[in-house]
Amino acid sequence: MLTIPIETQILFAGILFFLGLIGLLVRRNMIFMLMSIEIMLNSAGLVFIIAGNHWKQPDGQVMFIFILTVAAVEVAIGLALILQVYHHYKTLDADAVNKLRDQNSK
Amino acid sequence: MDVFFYIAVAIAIFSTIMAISRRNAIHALLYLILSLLAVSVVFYLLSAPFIAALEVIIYAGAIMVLFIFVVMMLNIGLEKSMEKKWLNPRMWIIPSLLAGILLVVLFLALSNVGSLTENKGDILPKQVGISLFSTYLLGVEIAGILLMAGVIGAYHLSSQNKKVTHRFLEKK
Amino acid sequence: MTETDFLCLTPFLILALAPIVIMLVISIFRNYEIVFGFSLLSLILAFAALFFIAPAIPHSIQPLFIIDMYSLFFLGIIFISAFIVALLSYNYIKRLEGVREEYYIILFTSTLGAALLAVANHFVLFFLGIETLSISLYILIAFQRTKDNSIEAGIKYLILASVSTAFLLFGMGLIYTAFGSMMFSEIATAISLQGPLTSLAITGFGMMLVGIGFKLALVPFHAWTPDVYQGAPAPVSAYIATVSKGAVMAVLIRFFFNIKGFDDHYLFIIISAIAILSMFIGNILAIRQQNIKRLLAYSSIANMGYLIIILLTGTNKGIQASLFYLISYFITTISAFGVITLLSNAKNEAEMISDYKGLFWKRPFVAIVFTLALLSLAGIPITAGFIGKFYVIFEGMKAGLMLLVFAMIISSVIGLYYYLRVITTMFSPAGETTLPQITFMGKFTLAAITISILILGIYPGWLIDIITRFVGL
Amino acid sequence: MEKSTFIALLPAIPLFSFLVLALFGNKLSRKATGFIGAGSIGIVALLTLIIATEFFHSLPQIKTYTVVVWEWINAGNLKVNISFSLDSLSLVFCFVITFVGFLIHLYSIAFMAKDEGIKRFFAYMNLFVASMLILVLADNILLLYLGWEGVGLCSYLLIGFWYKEPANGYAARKAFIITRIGDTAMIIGIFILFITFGTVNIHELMQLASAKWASGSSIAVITAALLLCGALGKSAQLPLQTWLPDAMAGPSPVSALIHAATMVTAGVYLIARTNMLFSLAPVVQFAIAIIGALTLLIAGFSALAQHDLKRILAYSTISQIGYMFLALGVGAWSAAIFHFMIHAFFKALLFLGAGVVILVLDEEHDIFKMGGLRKKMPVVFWTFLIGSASLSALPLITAGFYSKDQILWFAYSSESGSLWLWIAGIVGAFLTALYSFRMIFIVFFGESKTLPSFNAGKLMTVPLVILAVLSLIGGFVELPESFGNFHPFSKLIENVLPVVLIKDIGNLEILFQLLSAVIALTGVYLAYIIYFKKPSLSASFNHSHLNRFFEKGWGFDKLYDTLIVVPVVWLSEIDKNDFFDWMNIGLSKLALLLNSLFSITQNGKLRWYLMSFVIGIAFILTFMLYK
Amino acid sequence: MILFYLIAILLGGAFLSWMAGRLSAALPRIISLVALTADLILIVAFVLQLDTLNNKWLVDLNADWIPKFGISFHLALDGLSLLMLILTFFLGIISIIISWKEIKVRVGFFHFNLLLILAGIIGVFLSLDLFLFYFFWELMLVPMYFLIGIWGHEKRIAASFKFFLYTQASGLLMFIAILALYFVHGRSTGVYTFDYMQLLGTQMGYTTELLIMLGFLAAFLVKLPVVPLHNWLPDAHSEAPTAGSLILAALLLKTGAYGLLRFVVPLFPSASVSFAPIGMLLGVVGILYGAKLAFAQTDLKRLVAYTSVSHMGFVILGVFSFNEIAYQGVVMQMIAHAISTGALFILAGQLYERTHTRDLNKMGGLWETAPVMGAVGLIFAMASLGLPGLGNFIAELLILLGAFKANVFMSCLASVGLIAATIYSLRIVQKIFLGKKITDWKFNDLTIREKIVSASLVIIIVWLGIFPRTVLNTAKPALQKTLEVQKENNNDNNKTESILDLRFKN
Repeated sequence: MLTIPIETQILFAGILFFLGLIGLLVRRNMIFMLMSIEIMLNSAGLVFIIAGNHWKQPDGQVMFIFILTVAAVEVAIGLALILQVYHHYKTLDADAVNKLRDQNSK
Repeated sequence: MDVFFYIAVAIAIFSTIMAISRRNAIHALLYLILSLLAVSVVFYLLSAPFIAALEVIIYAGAIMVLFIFVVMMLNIGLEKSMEKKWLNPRMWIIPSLLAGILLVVLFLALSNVGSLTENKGDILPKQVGISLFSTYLLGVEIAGILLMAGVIGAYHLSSQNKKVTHRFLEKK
Repeated sequence: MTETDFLCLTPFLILALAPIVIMLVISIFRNYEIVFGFSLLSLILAFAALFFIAPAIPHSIQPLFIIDMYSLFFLGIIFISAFIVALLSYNYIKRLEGVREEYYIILFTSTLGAALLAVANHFVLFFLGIETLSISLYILIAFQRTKDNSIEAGIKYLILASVSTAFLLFGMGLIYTAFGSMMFSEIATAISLQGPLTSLAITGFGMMLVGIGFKLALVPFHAWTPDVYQGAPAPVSAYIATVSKGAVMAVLIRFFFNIKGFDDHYLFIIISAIAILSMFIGNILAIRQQNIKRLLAYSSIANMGYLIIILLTGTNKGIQASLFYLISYFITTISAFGVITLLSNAKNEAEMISDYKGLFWKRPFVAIVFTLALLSLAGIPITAGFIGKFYVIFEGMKAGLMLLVFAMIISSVIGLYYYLRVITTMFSPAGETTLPQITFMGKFTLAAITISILILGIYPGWLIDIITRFVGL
Repeated sequence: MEKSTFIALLPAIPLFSFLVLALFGNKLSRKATGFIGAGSIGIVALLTLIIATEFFHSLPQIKTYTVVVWEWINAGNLKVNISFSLDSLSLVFCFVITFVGFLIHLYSIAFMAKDEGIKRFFAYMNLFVASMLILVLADNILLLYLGWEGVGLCSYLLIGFWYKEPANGYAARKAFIITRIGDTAMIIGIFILFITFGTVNIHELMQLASAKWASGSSIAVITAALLLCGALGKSAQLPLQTWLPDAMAGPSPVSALIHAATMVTAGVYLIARTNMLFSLAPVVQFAIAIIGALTLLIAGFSALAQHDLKRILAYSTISQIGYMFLALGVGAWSAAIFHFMIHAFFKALLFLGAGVVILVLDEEHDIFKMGGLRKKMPVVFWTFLIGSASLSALPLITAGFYSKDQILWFAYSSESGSLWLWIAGIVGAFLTALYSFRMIFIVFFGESKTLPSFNAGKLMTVPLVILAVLSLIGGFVELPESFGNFHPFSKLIENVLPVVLIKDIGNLEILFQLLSAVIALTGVYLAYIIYFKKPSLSASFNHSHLNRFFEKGWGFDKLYDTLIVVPVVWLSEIDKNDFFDWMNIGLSKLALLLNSLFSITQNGKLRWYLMSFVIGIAFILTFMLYK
Repeated sequence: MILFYLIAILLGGAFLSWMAGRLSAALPRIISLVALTADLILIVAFVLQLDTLNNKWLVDLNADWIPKFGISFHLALDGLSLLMLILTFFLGIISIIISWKEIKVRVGFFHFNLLLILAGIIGVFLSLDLFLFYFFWELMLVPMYFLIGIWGHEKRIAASFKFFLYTQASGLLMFIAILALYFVHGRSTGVYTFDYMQLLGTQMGYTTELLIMLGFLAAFLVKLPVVPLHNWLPDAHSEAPTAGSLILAALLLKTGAYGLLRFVVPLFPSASVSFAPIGMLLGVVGILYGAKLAFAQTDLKRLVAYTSVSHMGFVILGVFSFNEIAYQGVVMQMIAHAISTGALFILAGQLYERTHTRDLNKMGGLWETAPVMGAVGLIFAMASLGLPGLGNFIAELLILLGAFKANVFMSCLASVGLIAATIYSLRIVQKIFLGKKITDWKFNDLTIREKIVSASLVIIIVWLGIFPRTVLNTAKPALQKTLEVQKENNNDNNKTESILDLRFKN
């Protein structure tokens, strides 16, 4: 079994999480944003696995399963919405989808 | 065993970086799948073989396929030139900086943990299963409802309108 | 699973069964009225079920559920609010083109999610509840998929909510790592055993704050609110503003009071800062707003800022105050959105302030309802909002939170400005806009809400007594 | 009915007729208006006579009648009644007010006959008489103040009677405001009196003051000085004299009644009434004498340079009141009152005469445009001549001689008197003679320049004649020691006011009298030379700067303009819109600025929102861990 | 119960006239007139059947409202409130009569608001529970805001906003102060209550007392108003319809003065004493600055509004003099100012109705056209400059006299205000009625209805001037009690706590 300290493991999850975050902030294509979110959710699940392993409890894994489920649903709805956005706006650029805004901001 | 962990971690990080920085959506997705596979190795090493399998099957399999399907459907390849414009190298700076700060914070927080002790022993898939269907049974049921909502929503949102009005005509 | 467990789960079962039944009905034949009627009936049943389970509580279904008076209270107001939203939605949704019955299915799943939050005693249920709620909300917001605004609001909400969920989860993960349990009560025990919070746990709480702050639309996680309120169908905006926020508030209070977050110095400062920022930024953003839905969104940001002051009082009385405030905020918001809903039609959403020009002279009844709602939001006497604010200030002062109380007062004066702007528009000389007729049911609903605003404003004693019974001293 | 209750009727009757005229004025005919207006004063005059008789009957025993009408104010220890009291001082004033007032009212019926505002006129006049009677009859100082302000109001109303001319309105406001400045000082003085003694009854106050305050103590000086300010304002003495010449904008009967005979002498009354206070403050009393002396000189010179007939009389009034102040200042109380009475006769006469002249010449005020009126209006000429003679104090035959001489004598001989005061007085007397006869010679002699448009009726001339008679014989109620030694008037007054204290300088009175008689006659003769025989002498002077300086009243108006009016107007102009408003504007600007600032963040761009998320969480986490 | 009926009649009348507004325009007017007259008769009849006015509380009504917080529905009447009540009803009637012709649109709603304001005002004058007091205090705002915002002149919106925001902001500060007082009292005695009688004599540290008092002052001084906080007033007064200006000037401002007398002085005996020099200074500044601004205005209503600022300066000067004479003066000033300024606003309204302008530079020489109006204007200009014989004189005299007892310097400065008042008051008369006629306006003099209104006001102001004892004797017991309480509690001060103790957790 692993003899790696838990800090390192969580740090790994953290790196993945923040990579996802970077992707989310940088990419304007909504599909990429959705992918980045998946990375983040996945890394959050990773933390539960790590913690579950650490405490020797199955709960972490159970939580992961739920996260997985939710991630799947989110992707499904997200993609459906992205399709609609594409139909309406003819673009996937997140910045171009800004009809809703304060009228006195540019 | 630790070596495998580090290798998997290295692959995961590398492929994630690749995934978020590719212009071609398909390439990015393939890197993402690679990353997920690497993470599933980590799961396995963290005595969660069942989860590792699920990761491969559902994440890398089902979810990513969904992505690929949509990418294909929208034929995003056409927007490659746009991607180039969107992905200005300078745009990486601030997000990376912010994420960096957060990572440093997390790192420092972890370095303060100190007294975490390692327990030995395994969590068997059976335990997970039992827990899932006893302790968390209600959670599973709720997840079912959630999925149902998702299905209905996905159906409702993705179905096209029968009557097509041009969007300019819809305006007030 | 014992009998008591089942008994206690009845409201949830009803909420879970209702969408399935509706689906079955739809699969046989689509009839809007039947679905609508059935939905109302189910909500009434769910509400009625609360009375049956009352004798059995407090009861907890380990480890996920805890059903006590407190959750019962929240369930009650969630069900009532959902009921009123459903009632107000009738015409609005009916006028849409294409399929409409799904709306009620999703309304049920979202209500279920909200209800689960009220009884959550575990991260799993917390997470599942919040997700059931969010996912349903994505659908509800984007329900008018032919409209750009609706879709745009949907995708914005989806991405932001997912990110916030990711943060929430990561935070939960860290806390789980730190304490080895996901149950609120066990975490609390662990905290009391371990002494001061470790930095890992604090990081975890901090990240959870993002998720919760997002749902409550607190600064700096507020940016979505105006866009989503504007893009979503009016009743859905009402739903987000009330049920969704109320449910999250329920779980937040339970969690926060369990872990005694108010004792932690830094958490205290952070929450104070968030509260003050929310009040000011929310109110200041609203002062030049021309769109009523956005305006109400900003107002809700500010109102949530007022409300979380209560977290820092750390007493049961504070919780009572927050409950009263929530109720007054609920009915007020619903009444405001109700007016917007009833004055909107499929083509034209009555969302610009200019649409309300001269409403006082064209539709005096609606205008009065709206005026009272706005005055209540502003906290002027004879409205429920006044007593709510009074209660919050009262408890805040009792706990010595003078800075927050003063911030609340100053920002509420700023807030007054834009409420007055709307009211002024309503009684300025009549404009050109034509407005749809309002159904009798709509009028009746509005009248009932308005009367309750007034009753709570003039004679709030009984409600306070009830709340005291539910939360204890 | 108790006789003393009649006293209350004195002010009540004109007040009542004022009400009648004010409320039902537009239903009354012009004749009825005149009848009511003048008649009410007639009744009051009659009543005064009755009361006076009663008073004289019981003279040695009863000095004061008092009647309480009702409780006015009762707050804390301040208890004030509406109550009147009558003693010999008030009686003299009442007599002058009602009799002269009645004559002027009679005259006014004719004078105002063609004016459309006749009802208003009589209403105001009656109100004035009522207020003036309240002033002199008040037994407490607050009620006195009520009358005091009431006459001020009427003065304001009547100066601005012909309201369509903005200059009249200006003059009216000037009069009101300047007197109000004095009044404000006076009310502070009243405060001091009340706070110290806990009562406002004049009699009690004087008793208490003399019992409790040391002579010359600072509080007494301050209080006396404050009351003096009120008197200065009302009586148009230095430095508050500037309003009176302008006040001539009102109709002539008004000038006669208010700005010559009665109201302007209220200051004299006040000082006389509160004489004990002034005795306690010798500094102030001496200041009164000095002010009187200065005023009479300054006004005398100014009168000499005027072109406007009524302005000459106005300056003359100021000057004559200066004499009264001089008398008060040297403690010659009864002399002051005596001069007041005589002055009322001849100055009313002069004003009424001037009124006739001006009226028949179609509102011509400039004396240089008049001339030769002697033949055309003999009655006016003779009465005017008598008045002027009395004013100039021509010896023996005129009443003015007796009253003025008494003052001049006391100015030197009384304990606080001095040679300088006497010199000022005698120079003033010379000036008086000079300007009085300047008037006579220019207006009534020489060639006629303007022709009268009509002849004055009986109603106007009869009062003139009566007043002329009074101006001649009025002086015989008080004859100097050197000449008859007959003192019923001062005996009467000395019931109330202290006797003048004389320095031991031997019996020089006759010398002084002779001197002043000579001076007066010299003045007349000089006037004859300069203004009648050799007008070229005066003509050269007419255009000199000094003349203009005198004509403008020694530049006081200009001084006050630059010192007070200009700054006040400037002050009100610079901050017309209330700079505190910037506070609001600033706040709302700030809010709007913040709004635009925050609004930038609400630009609808998803990635901005995400960024705010991340920045927020970065802040929170960094703070929580490393604060 | 009579007190409750008074409020209930107004509320009922308000709703009735709103409803009746749909039927006809005259009905709401009649209904509100009847309601107010009924109230007036009720209160007068009640007073007449009393044996004596010497008891502090003539009638006392106490019922539970929100017992959990110690909030009760506590109304009580003493001489002071009695006077204010009668004044309110009387001016209420007047304001309805003067709006008879002026208000042509939304008559029902207009009267609804009018009666609601009046209900709020009498609530303020009657409440003896601080929470209830605040409740009524705020209740006045909204209808007033409607009144200005709907029926006002050109810049009505901005004015109504300013009015609302100012009063609301200050009101909230008072609210905080009320709560602070509640807690301080509750902590020291264990009795948590908003009841005025029980809160009297609360033991507290000096700093605490001062801070709490400042909260109360904020509300009252804004309402009064006192100079740096007065900006809402000229706008609100000049933009409101005549009835609105009348009620604002005559009644709403008085609630501030009433609050000072009823709450600030007895509740905070030592803090109010130490605040007195500042208070008096504020008064003097108000008197002079208000007069200065009044002089500069060309808008008639604005001018009158600034004279209000000036006159209300006397009130605060008197309140902080702490003696009976000054307090009697304050009460007189409240009433006399209500009548005189109210009358001037009515005059401005009548002129506006005829000439459609409020610009003084466009007027002039109107005496010829409208002598009766001129006479009325003259009388009230004289009242406003404090001419003896009219009510304002008594008020200002008593205040200055009282203030003189307390602080000679301030009183002397304030007396300068009398001169300033002369300057601006005469300017009013001059600019409108005297001088040359600039325009060729032809209009009628006062109608019978207007004459009745003006005559009644004139009679009252003269009555107040020559029979002030009617007012003085009525207010006397209440004022004496107030001063007694103030003095009593001022003596036994063992104050150790400070405001910092306000924070507590159990």
